[in-house]
Amino acid sequence: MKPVLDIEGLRIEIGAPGGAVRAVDELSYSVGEGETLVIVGESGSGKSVGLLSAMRLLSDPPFRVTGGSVRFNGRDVLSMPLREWRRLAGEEIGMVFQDALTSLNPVFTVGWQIAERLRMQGVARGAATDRAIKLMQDVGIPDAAKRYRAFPHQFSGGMRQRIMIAIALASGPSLLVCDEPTTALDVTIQAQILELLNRHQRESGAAMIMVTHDLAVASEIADRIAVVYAGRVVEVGDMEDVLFRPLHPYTSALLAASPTEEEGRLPQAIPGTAPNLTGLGEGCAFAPRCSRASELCGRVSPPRVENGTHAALCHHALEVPA
Amino acid sequence: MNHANGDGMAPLLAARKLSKTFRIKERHGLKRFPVDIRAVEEVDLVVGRGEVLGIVGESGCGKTSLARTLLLLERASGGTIELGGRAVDPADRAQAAEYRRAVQMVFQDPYASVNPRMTVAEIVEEPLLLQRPELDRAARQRIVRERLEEVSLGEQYMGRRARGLSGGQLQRIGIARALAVDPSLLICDEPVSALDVSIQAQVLNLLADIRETRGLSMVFISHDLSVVRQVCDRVAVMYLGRIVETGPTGLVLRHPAHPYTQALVSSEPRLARKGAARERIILRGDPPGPSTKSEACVFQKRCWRSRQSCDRQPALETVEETHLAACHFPADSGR
Amino acid sequence: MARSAGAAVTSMNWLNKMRPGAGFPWLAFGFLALLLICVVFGSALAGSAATKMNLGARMVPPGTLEGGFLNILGTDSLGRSMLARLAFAARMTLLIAGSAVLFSLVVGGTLGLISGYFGGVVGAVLMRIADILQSFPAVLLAIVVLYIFGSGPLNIVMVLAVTRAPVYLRTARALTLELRTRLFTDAARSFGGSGAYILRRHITPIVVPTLLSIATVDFAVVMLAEAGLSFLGIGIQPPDVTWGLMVSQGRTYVAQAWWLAFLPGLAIMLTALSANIVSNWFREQSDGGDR
Amino acid sequence: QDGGTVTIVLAEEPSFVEPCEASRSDVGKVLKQNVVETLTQIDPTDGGIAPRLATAWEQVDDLTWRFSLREGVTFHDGAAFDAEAVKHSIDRMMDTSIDCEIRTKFFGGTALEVTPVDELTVDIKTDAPSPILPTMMGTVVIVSPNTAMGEYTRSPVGTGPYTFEAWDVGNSITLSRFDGYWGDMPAVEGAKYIFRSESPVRAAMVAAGEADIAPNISVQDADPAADFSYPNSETTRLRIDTETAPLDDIRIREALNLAVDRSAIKGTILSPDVMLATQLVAPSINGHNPDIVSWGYDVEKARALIAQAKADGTPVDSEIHLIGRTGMFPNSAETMEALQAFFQDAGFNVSLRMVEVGEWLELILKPYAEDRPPILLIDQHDNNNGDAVFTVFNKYHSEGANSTLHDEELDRTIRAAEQATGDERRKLFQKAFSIIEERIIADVMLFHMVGYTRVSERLSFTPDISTNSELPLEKISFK
Amino acid sequence: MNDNFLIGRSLQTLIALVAVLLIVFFLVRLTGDPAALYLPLDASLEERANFARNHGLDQPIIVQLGEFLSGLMVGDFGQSIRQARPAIDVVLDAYPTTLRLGAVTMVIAMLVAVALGGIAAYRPRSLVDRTAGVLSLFAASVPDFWIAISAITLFAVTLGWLPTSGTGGPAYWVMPVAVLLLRPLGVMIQVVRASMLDALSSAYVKTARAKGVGEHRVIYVHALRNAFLPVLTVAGDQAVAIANGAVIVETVFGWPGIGRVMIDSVQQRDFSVVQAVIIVVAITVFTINLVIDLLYAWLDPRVRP
Ligand SMILES: Nc1ncnc2c1ncn2[C@@H]1O[C@H](COP(=O)(O)OP(=O)(O)OP(=O)(O)O)[C@@H](O)[C@H]1O
Ligand SMILES: Nc1ncnc2c1ncn2[C@@H]1O[C@H](COP(=O)(O)OP(=O)(O)OP(=O)(O)O)[C@@H](O)[C@H]1O
Ligand SMILES: [Mg+2]
Ligand SMILES: [Mg+2]
Repeated sequence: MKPVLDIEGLRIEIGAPGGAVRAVDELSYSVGEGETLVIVGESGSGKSVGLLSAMRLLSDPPFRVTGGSVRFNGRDVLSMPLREWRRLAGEEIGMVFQDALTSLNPVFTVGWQIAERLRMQGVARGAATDRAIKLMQDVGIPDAAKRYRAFPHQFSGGMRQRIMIAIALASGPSLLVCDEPTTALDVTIQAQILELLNRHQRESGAAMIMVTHDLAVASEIADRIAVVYAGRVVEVGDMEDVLFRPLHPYTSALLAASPTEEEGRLPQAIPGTAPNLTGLGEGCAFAPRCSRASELCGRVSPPRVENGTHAALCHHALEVPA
Repeated sequence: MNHANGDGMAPLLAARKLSKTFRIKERHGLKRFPVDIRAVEEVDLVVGRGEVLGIVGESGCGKTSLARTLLLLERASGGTIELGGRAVDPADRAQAAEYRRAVQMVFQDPYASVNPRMTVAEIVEEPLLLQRPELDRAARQRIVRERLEEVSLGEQYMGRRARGLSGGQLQRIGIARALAVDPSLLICDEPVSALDVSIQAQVLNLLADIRETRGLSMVFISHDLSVVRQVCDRVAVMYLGRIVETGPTGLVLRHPAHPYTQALVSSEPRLARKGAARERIILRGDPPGPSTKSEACVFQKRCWRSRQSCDRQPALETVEETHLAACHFPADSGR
Repeated sequence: MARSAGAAVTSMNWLNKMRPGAGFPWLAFGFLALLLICVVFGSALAGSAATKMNLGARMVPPGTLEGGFLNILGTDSLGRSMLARLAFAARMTLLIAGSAVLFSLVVGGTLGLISGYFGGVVGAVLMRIADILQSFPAVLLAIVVLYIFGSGPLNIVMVLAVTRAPVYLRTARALTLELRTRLFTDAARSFGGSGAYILRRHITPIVVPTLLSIATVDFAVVMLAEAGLSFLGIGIQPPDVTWGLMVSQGRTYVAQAWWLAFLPGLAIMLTALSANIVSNWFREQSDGGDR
Repeated sequence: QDGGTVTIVLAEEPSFVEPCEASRSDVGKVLKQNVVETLTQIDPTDGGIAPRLATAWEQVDDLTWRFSLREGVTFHDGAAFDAEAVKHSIDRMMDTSIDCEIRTKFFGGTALEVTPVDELTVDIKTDAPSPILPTMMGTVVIVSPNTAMGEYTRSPVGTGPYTFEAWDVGNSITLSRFDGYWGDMPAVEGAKYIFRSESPVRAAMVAAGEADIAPNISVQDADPAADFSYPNSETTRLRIDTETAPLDDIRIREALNLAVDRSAIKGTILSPDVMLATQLVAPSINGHNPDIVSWGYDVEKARALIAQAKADGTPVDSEIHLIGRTGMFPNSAETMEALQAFFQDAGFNVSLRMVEVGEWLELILKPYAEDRPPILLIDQHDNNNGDAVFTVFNKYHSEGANSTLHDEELDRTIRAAEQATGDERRKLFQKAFSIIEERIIADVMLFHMVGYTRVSERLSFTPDISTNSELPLEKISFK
Repeated sequence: MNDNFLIGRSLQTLIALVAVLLIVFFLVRLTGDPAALYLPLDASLEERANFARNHGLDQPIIVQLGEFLSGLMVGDFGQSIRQARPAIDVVLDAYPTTLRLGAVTMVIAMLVAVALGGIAAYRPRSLVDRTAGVLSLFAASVPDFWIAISAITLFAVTLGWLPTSGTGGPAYWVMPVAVLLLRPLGVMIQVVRASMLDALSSAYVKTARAKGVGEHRVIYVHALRNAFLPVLTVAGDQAVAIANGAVIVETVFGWPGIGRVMIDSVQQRDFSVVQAVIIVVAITVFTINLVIDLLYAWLDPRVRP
């Protein structure tokens, strides 16, 4: 399968030169056409920073890409002039962010904000308006023509996220990037939004990358999953492989910590706390919290163990591949 | 594990027709209108000794308002609260003080619920200072040390300030504080929703331990069904300020009778293999604003079963034994 | 009034972000320390030199050492040492600004805390008064009051304090309103903590540092305002002396003896600059503390 | 600047341009003898009077004076100048429904009855004998009969060589030459008055060519070589409150006078051209006593006097309040500070307070507070009307509004002088000044002040003592 | 029940105005007899009584208050004693000067602040940013009258480039506006910078960039429109600051504005004028704040109907 987006060894530092810390280290993942890649990991693990840097949406300073490559449909993203990349991304990539209220500009009407994307691609004003209304209908906003002139604050959280999705879909993108699109929403609304995204992806065949920290959500929509810990992808593979036959002890601990359907069965905590970014050194970042860790883990960076399309970075992987 | 009314004793805590209405002013351009937000509407609930009652519902349905009203942080607009069978008059200082010693709260946001300028010891000491004035400093320090121990924070934390601590640690401090005066009931308002899964598990385990060792009753508020499923004996489902369904956790979540509960349960994401297809009820639209006042069933607008008679708000009625639902057309119970 | 409440918060936000000069606060601290010495020992060190008239050595330009090092900054129209007078005037200048700031901080802060926490009619009335005071040009009020009650130091302090108090009132109120909704105050209330207890134990310790950082900026503002009043002739009157008055008196000599107005003006500016720099530094330090 | 007009920069803008306020220096500088004229004209240098709109005058009886009016004079609005016009002007001025300063200052308590005898002759009758009525008439301005009674005008119409053109409030007043003027045609075609309160600015404006004449610039802005200094008719003193201890002890009053080194102030804080004053009127004023000698500077003697007084039980250590007035004259604050230093040097316990005019007025004007502290109050008095009568009663008589004295002999002398004429009058006033300054020592007399006027090089104009109260454009010519 | 914002605001202002007026009414009458100020020192007692009668000052103070208030009802602010004409004329003569001076200053302050603050925010730590920082620090620290005097000495007296003072053509405006500009400009640059920084780091700017919107459009359409709101909220305070500064600037530069009228009229105990000034200033401030509020509502849909 041809990768739509391919991130390879991305390295990002945060902070003023001199006092910078590494937030993301050797981040790699890719997503192919029609595929949904879900990135999971604890808060602060670098899921958002990695993805948004790849999209060149974070400003320098404080964020700086210090290594690695990002390829979109085969073109090198990071070396492209910013203007050109923005234009390309504007046409080819749709993005949905976590907090729809702040992601929409409070002083412009939602319709205008949807239409603006089309206008950026040279669609005439009238046509853009019509398309925007159509898009609003598509994402399930009742009374779209009337609500075109409404402002973001006049919508509920779920509706705002639909508007964001309408903006993302406006250009008929080949890649959809969603950073925790449902975290701020209620389960019933979350179900609506996930359903909407799923339907769109099925229909358009676009690739999708979604960031979430909810393994259950991941299991519902992912084709493949990448698990991020301390700025690295520690495990990646097909959804079922990763969630039901994890290689990495971290993945397995995460699964054990997640509540299950069984009544009265308490989740198991992962000991310790997530690593401090400034303290990252050699060796496996998860070692201090890992039940399988050996002396080796603290010293040597873990090797990549693979089982077909399923891979992990670990000295003591759970199921050693045949 | 159901201790409710088991031995004929009065329940630990009961609320009867508890309501809380906020009056706010909405500005529309140059004009402002007073609007009534009916956050809690005629809620009846009972917590038995040693029992954990879960309250679930969507954001804004009134869970926190209910908790705050139960904690006397808000003055109820209607209804009564009973502790051990005796109605509590919040205006009576002595009664309120006694009630407050018995009922303590663990808050949702661990970062906001402790004063960033205070040391851990000061934070945990505060309820003692206010509620047990008879204790001297040494006695208080001893209790503080014990409680911190109980939430597995060592002595070395006592002098630290909140700003350097992680969310999980802070939430444990919040729990230690709530336990300081040996309450008989703990109200936990989404105690884990701000935490990462791994930390979430720590805190849930801690709460379970405490319940075990102390025989504590709890009101456990959450929007996360999977958490409720693991922690609670009974559950009450809230929608727009009302309890629409209540009963033993297993029963309610496995065989929901109210259409809203059904939708809620079916919307819950589950860790499942590909193709483990499940039937899913996707609700239309959003909940209406809490200020709308109407005679009709609160769920009518989003309900796929709604009919003529739904123009009236149904009362909570028995579906089966202790399983109640407020619906004109409840689904059959599982049994 | 949503906007005004918002404005108070907004202005705090930008205050928090405005920190040019934060890089080199030590110079500023040093200068302020020097001034403090002037305030404490000013009249002992320079008192007699500052009032010693010598009509034979009027308006000696700065930079000459004849007449001793006291005349290094020149002499004024009565032949008094400028250096001594500057040091001497520092006392009154800083005392007036300091007391006005202190007074407005204490009164405004207290009222703000109370009206923020207990609200009600009194709170609303206080806010209206603050609104009026803030939306009315302070100089006009000062003119009316000082002409009528005379321009003694105490009256000047009062006028300045009253016109500045709304700043503290609003900030303290806005912060209190916000802190009141924080969960830790709820927690304290749920343990039966009284309003007074919560104000004292939880809110004041958080509000005060912010008020102090405003106070350092305000110190500059108030000092400039006092100087302006003295300049207009309704501030401090001789034989009392402040830098503002020195500029005011010196201005009639600009053509012959520029230093008479220039030096005290420079002193005002350097002090205000130092206060601003220190305030920026202060904010930088406490930044990220509570948030 | 166009050739024929001049720009005059004044220190303050007049509040009004009402002719009957022309005794105020700000109004007078613009209007007096430019727009409106008087019947007689006082020569400020010797107090003598000259004809202006009246050509001659004589006393008809004790109470009545008869004035013959100039022929062929017309007002700017075309009205004829005649006896009726004089009557109208005086009646209008005496009408108590407006606050004309000329009335309140010079005719308070007197009634004037004006009777036209014929077109160009008019009788003016007073209710009490008024030997100096022709001098007094030098203060009264004549306005057109079309000027309304009972209200202030904002467009004064007179007979003067200039018509009142426009008043752009806050900016300028303009006058232009009146072609129908009865006298010689002046050289200046028009004048524009502008206003700047800062003395250095006024001086700079003339230097920069923005203005032609800047009166009242302060000594430090003046260039002694180029700018004109002239006695500005103001005299400064400290009024000693003789009623309060320790000031009620004459030795203390003497010591105060001896303690001040007046010559050290002259030429430093104040202009080198100020004159040491011995009494409240200038030498040119009728009644000035040339025999009074000025105080020397003798601290030692002052200290001795204080010691003496102290030995006799005078509370010499009680705090004496030296009170100055902000902005009374250029460098007044410095002057007061210097005075305080001199007094302290002699051993007095003197505190200085600078007050604003409102508070100063409460101190200078009766009634005085019963429990007042000992006060030395700055006072500045201007008498450019030629006769001591305008000074002595008010400042020193028991009933004078500004007086703290109660001296029977003095009161009698003053009353007698007021009624006397000629030599006798002068002698009586001189006697009064002798009593005040030599026997009582009621003041710490300071200086007859000077003003500086900067005049553009293209003009020839010599300011004199009257420049403080009037600025006749007709005396200006171009070089 | 609903309360109208406009009516509420006006009512509040009215109450405030009446309160201020009453205070001022009694304050100015507390000390200082106008007769002493207006009449010559040697005026007789009859003349003093006559003066009091002419100006209604012989009436009991309550009667004076009644007359003043009933006069206000019909738009009569009383007579100026000092200028012997209606007090309101005195004020309105001076009003346009101050208004023009203030308006020009405000407009320049806003334009420069938006330009400079915007660039400073877009390129933090750049030369422009540092310059703007230093500029606003100095603007907050310099005594305005001192700068004014120094400027006159330098530019008018020594160099002769600008007129010393007074009103007239554009050259006359340079120094007064520059001096008056200092404080508001210093504050506004910082406000623009801070709010622009906020806006530029906001999620909606990220959204705009993700949509492919060009950088210019991001800054000038998406960010600026939001960043302008905080600027508006401080504009009211700055208007007051300008009014304060105008008193000094008018004094130093000899501008016949309302600040000068105020000083003179208090000094002269010209009661009616003091009162008229206060009313006019209060109405102006009210109007400015109202306009800002309406502008705010217009720019920010969140508070729009
Ligand atoms: N603006 C910033 N300045 C400094 N550090 C930042 C900034 N934004 C993020 N970080 C740091 O970068 C790291 C990665 O953050 P990121 O937002 O990518 O995490 P995440 O996995 O998306 O977490 P979440 O689930 O909370 O969204 C974190 O440690 C965070 O503290
Ligand atoms: N102090 C208050 N004033 C006005 N309205 C309030 C107040 N507190 C809560 N509300 C409103 O009451 C309703 C119920 O709020 P509440 O916080 O109890 O909901 P919740 O179920 O706890 O929601 P969440 O899951 O988001 O915490 C909401 O619409 C809220 O806006
Ligand atoms: Mg994230
Ligand atoms: Mg809640």
